[in-house]
Amino acid sequence: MVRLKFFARYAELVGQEDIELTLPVPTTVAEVVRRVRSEVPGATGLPAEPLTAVNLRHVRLDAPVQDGDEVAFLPPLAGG
Amino acid sequence: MVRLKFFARYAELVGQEDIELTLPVPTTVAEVVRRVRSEVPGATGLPAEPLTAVNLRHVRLDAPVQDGDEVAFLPPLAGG
Amino acid sequence: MGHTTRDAISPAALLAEVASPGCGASCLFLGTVRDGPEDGGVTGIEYTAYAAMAGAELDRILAEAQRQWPSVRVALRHRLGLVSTEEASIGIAAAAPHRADAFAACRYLIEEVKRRVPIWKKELRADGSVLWVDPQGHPAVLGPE
Amino acid sequence: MGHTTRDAISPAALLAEVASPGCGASCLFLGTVRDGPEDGGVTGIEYTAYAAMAGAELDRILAEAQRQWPSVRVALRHRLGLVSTEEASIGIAAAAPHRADAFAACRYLIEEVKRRVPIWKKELRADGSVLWVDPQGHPAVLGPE
Repeated sequence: MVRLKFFARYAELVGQEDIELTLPVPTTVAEVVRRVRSEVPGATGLPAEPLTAVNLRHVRLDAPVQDGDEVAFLPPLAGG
Repeated sequence: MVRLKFFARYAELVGQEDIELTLPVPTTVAEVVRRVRSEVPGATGLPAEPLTAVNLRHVRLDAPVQDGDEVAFLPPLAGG
Repeated sequence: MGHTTRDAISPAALLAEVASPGCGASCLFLGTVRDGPEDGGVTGIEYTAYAAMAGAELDRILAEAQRQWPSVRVALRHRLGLVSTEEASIGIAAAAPHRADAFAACRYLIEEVKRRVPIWKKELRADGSVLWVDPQGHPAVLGPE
Repeated sequence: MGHTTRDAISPAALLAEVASPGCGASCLFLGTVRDGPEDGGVTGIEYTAYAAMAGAELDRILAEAQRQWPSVRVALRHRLGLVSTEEASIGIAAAAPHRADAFAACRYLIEEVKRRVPIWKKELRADGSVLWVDPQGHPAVLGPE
């Protein structure tokens, strides 16, 4: 199980901020993204290669994902 | 006649801030400096090539000096 | 200490935080909500964050600046929630013995904040419309530090 | 408007002078009187100026910045007279639509002030000694602009 988080425009697309997804672990961020886009209602509108974070750190799409990890989908950042 | 101005450490060396110097004009800043260092009491302590200004603008030593100009001897600047 | 706040940012407080007898130079940056002729009547911006990660990333960015410029003292606040036009959304202060380091650290901090901190903004316009802002115009791709 | 003053410099007042709805970035520089471990017990600095030229040179420097960055709004104050440790001797604010210009203009102004404005300083030390400060260690040679 991984914990998914969606923010800002992505949260609006998906209709919620927190989802739990069950999938074989360990896996990769890319695989999580693929599963989310095909299975989560509204998530087809997410980019195929979104900005992501695992456990509060920016990661690339080939980063590993373990059981219990928090995987966040981040729209283009606009802080400052 | 040119009007000389001395500031900060140079004013202390020369013992005054304002002096009028009579010399043939037009001349150059270099010539004014030479005359000042040889004729004004205390001015031998001034550098041979001090920072100078004519009529409120920085100039090089070869800059011209006309009758009535204000020639200033500027110690190393320390503003800011 | 939290680096995000829902209160107005005080330049004087940020400058006081970094002031020190050994620091002869302070540089302050303020990012303010703009409504210029090309901005289309912006009345305010609503800032939202991935709060836990924003805090962690800001801590990392400040620690990096401290490592890169050991003599520099830094302070930073980022507003969340509604920020009206002309109010500051971010304030960054850096003080150093010499000015080159104060400028460099301050600039580093704002660039890294914009590049890495998970904060988003919605522009509220005078005509009632609301728009998520994408500064790059496309999704940025960031790797690990 | 005079750019030199015998009163305390207010960062808030400088920032307010340059603020504008079209400017999303403000950069403030403060130069403060330092008394660090290597400064030998400085209690204050007495600033003196070639007042007429300092005013003219500051006007020229500000006009140059305005020409180089037309969208930037700038404000500057330099203290004269006695300035105590940790007080600001100079404050410079620059606001611009975008931050690169605000930083660049602010940095330009402080560099040109240090290089060109006829102001001098005497360090007053805790042991009662007084010292003219020569930042370069030798007379600078400056040409016309």
